[in-house]
Amino acid sequence: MNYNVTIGNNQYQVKIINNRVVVNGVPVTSRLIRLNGNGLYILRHEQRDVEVHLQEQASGSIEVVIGAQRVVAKVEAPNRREPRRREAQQAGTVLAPMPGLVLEVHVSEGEEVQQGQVLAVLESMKMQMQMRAPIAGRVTRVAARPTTQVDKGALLVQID
Amino acid sequence: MNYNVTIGNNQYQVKIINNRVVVNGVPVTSRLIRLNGNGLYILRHEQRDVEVHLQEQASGSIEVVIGAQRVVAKVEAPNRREPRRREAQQAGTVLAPMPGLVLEVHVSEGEEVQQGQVLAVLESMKMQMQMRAPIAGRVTRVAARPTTQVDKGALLVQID
Amino acid sequence: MKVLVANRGEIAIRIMRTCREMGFPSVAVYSDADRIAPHTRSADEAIAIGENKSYLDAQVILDAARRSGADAVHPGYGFLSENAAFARAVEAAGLIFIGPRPETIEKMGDKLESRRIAREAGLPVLPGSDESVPCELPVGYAENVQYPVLVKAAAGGGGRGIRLARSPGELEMMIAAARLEACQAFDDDTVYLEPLVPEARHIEVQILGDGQGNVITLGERECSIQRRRQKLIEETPAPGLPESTRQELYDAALRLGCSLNYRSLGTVEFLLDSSGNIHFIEVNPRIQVEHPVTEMVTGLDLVREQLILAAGGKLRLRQEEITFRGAAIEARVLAEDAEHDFMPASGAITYMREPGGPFVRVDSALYIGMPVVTAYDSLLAKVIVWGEDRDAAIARMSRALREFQISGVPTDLYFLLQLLSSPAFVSGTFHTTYLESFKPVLDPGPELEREAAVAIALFAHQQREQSLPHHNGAARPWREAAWREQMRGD
Amino acid sequence: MKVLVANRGEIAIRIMRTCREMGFPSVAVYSDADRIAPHTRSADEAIAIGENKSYLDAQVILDAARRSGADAVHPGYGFLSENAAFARAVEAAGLIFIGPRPETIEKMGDKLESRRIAREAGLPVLPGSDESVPCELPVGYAENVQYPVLVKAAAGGGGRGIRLARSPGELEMMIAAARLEACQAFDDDTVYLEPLVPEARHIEVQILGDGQGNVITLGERECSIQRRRQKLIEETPAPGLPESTRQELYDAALRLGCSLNYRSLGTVEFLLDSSGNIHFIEVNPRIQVEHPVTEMVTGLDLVREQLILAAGGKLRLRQEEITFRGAAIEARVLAEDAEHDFMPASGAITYMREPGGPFVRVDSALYIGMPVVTAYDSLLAKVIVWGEDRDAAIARMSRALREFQISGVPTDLYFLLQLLSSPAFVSGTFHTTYLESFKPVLDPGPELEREAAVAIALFAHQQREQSLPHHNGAARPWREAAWREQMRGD
Repeated sequence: MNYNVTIGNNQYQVKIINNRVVVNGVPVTSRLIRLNGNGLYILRHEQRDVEVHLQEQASGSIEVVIGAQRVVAKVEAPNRREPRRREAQQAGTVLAPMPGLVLEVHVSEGEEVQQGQVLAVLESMKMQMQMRAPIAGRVTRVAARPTTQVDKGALLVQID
Repeated sequence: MNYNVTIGNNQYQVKIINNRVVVNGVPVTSRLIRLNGNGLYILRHEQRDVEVHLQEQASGSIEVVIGAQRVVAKVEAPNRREPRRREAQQAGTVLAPMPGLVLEVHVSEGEEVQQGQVLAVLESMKMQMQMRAPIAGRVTRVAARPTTQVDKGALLVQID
Repeated sequence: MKVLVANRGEIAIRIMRTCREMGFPSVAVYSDADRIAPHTRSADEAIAIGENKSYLDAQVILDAARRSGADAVHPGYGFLSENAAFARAVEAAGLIFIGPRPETIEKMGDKLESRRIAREAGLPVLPGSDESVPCELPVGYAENVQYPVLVKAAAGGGGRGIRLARSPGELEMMIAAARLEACQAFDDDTVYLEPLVPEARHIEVQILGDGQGNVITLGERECSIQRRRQKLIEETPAPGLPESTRQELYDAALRLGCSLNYRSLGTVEFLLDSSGNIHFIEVNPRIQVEHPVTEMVTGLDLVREQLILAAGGKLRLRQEEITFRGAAIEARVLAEDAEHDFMPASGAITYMREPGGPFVRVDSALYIGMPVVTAYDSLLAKVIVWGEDRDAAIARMSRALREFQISGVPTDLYFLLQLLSSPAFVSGTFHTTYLESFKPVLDPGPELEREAAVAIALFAHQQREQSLPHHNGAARPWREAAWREQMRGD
Repeated sequence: MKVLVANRGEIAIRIMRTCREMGFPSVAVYSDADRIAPHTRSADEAIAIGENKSYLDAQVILDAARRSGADAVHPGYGFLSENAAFARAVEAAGLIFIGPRPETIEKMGDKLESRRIAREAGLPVLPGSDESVPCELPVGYAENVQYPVLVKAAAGGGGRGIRLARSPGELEMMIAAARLEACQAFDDDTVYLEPLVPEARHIEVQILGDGQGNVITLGERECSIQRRRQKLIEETPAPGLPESTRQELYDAALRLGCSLNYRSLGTVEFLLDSSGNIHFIEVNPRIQVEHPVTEMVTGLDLVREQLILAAGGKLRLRQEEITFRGAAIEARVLAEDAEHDFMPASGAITYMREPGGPFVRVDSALYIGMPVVTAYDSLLAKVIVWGEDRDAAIARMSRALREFQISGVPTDLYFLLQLLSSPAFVSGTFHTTYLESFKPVLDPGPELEREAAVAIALFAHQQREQSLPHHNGAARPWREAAWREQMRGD
């Protein structure tokens, strides 16, 4: 069985047949032992045990935590359901970079904006953040409303 | 809905209709809020929150841990599958009081034993324990074999 | 003495722990967002207070105190802790406010007033920083200022409402921006100018007083490791601090504490410039996030001292009884996304296990399954370690952070580990701007990536094998396997 | 220096933590029963050693050391830690044995020999306790013994192979029983008699030496709270100990340590009788379970001191540099069933959360899902607390134990809490027999029972509601609800 794992810009081809594991053509002796129902596992190598936490996310990506490090990766495999793909973010799309409260909205639909112009102010925890226009253009949509809560990745303003 | 909860020698009749809870005829304002998939809950009273851990055991009993205290209870309710009942332990039945290793067996089937006579020696962790005859009588069965591991509650010797 | 803790998160639990040890019943309050927050179960009572900003609502908190029959209110840090009107209302209601006298809070809350008092007490104050900026800038005003300069809110605190102006041309804009933020945050747009001290260190002194003329210091804390003016790592003693400067700091803090006839815990903040001169900045009239490092080296439970004083006691410790042993460091574990400019992150804790072992302390408010919300701050846990010297403490902190398991939300653990091993941190030669130039590695590195790839592939493989219909003769998606079966191991 | 830790459980993790802090790579070994035990992941390498008794197999451990390229072996406590032949084999293989010299272990392992050495060094030894019992008892032997008397295995330790004879008539039988157990456990049936000291306290002194003539003491530990001769609660300083007796204990321990030219950590055990006289009992030539209480008051990491010495260092501390601050207590959290005579219990940890906050330390080897096996001992965790005095430490321990959440297996937590609040414990006036008479309440009490009943009924009700086919339009047993749905709260 072949698994394509994508971590950041890197691709790993992992072939698993019975207990044999081959990574990018190099055989490794690794087993994955489940410890509990919370996603805790041992990754057992020849003479080394590593504790890993594995969790499938809503997007279909898999979160791996090894010690203080955390990786979110995609895996493709035969018969595996494809994760829902998020539409490619376009140049003029301004999304909330964090969940938080919309404090101010400075533009209206149809308005022309300059690159770098402040479109809205978002507050999360103790921080305020000015959302600036990534490109010059015309505002085609203002989804943000002052004093409303937004999720991370929520559309705030669209510039075309 | 009526629930009969048995804790030790005590019985509690708990009636639950919608959000109303009545215990032995006394109404209480308590809600149970699930915190995670590990059995952790808040028992929320009018003005007090208690963290409880609830887990159904293989026997059908329910383990409740509240702070440093642990209770294993039985609950009967309409439509609830009945827990498998363990046969009542008889006077001459000697069961392993703990999981461990059978070190020695001092009796054979058919032998007459006195009350208090050592039947077998069990070892668990750093402790050795002499299993003595609870009654005088004839050994009808010796299930324990030296150097074998036994579970808690396993039959060791039967005296009739 | 029944104590209502008007706070949430780790500090609420921290205070309730000491209440429990002293036999004082405690009362928690919780907002809608906190209805399953862990601090509700650390108290003997818990009272719902409704909407998320209720922790800031004096009336709501007083009602809860009344309802629970509390005798005293501990405000923790943040929220109402520096609100003089609240402290006054608590006392007017016949309850004990566990903190300084309301007038002290009021004076220290006005950063201009606090500087005037400090100057009168003989403390060194940065020139010009005790005057407010006029509403209309007179002609030539901007030109007479020494740059770079910070524009700060007089009612500010916690790093909010601060702007940097590098030249006369920027000043007016930055004053306007600071006024706007100050007005929104504190309902007071008074601002003042403070000359930027280059290569400064932020060092603060812990004081404790009984309001009856007795004030002592409990040592200093080095808090220069800050990002966006939020502290990330704090320690005591301050590394490389000359003994004469330390004594100067203690003397200054004590002078101010005595001039205020200070009651309860307080922190006097200073800047230490590159010439070794100290400058008074402000007083935090409350318990600090970083108080545990002081506890580790002095062996004192600072909340216990607060409660003893609140219950009517005098200061039971003389200055000469305070001894310092070894070094302590605190690291703040935050829910934040290093790959996205360290933005606060939200999610749910899917697994966690805190570090343990010798000389490691964790103050947190976490449990498996807990939602991480953005309604409040992003602090997940404080890891505090002690070592016989600073090097031992750093090594221990690295070990402890490596042990800390948190899944479900990105954290700053990897960032903290890199910071701890960076040359400037190890040598103790850093300033408040250190994190502006410190660039952590975000890439997990080839070894870890390969390991993660293997784990993921094996995980997907197990998932697939177990979901195949012919496996065990029945469809059984791995996610729904019963607990007991999941615990078998391999 | 690469360190193989020839142990398991909490002590293995404890040692590996210090290795990591000092930058020494560590190697774990694990038996079949321990293939998913947590200590395997605390080391940099992990080697499977097969059957469960392999921790006792010198050859298997040496093979693992060779295979991993380890430079040193730390034996922990129990298993091979007091096996002189093993220590010798380690050194013969060119590796460092982290512990006393093999000849010291050998001498101290023979309890008769150790008493002879102690007597020669001028330590007080109980009369008759340095002679073995002859194979055939001479006529009149039993009548000449002072009763009650303990029959002890010369090769014994850890409370094994001990029998009490109350009269001449019982002596022969008890000697036989002790011989049998000693023979099984230690392959040596030599036994000796030790007069039972009534109302005795068990007090031990920690020593540290470099094998180059330098020995220091690190204070005493009170360990009289024992059940079936296993310690349950330990503390330092020993409550109510007159300063002159403390000095007598330290002097005696130092004299013995110097006469042995002691290397590494060791514990000299004494009985303190009701007249205030001390009696040497034995030496434990290894790290003790209860070493953390000493660490808490001295601020030393004892494993670190061992590793520094093992790596070739001399003793870096002079006696006058050792200072003691406050009081520390350790409580052992065991998997045991209070309702069944405190028998060891087995099961699986279905949930757990360790206590935290100020001055609380947990040394454990636990995780959610971990099987609790009976192949080894029943220790789940050690909770160690520090307080500025004993009362503060007791209050803190009660708070910490109340916070400790463990489900899936019965524990002694409730027992420990009752013990901590019992008058004799609080006043510090207890003896080694205290637990024979201490009767804990097993009944949960009406309030808790009612609360449990409500929780169970609501639990069963939720279970039922969610399993009804018409709920949400589909059959969905609650146990199989997906994670995210389980995390919604209410």
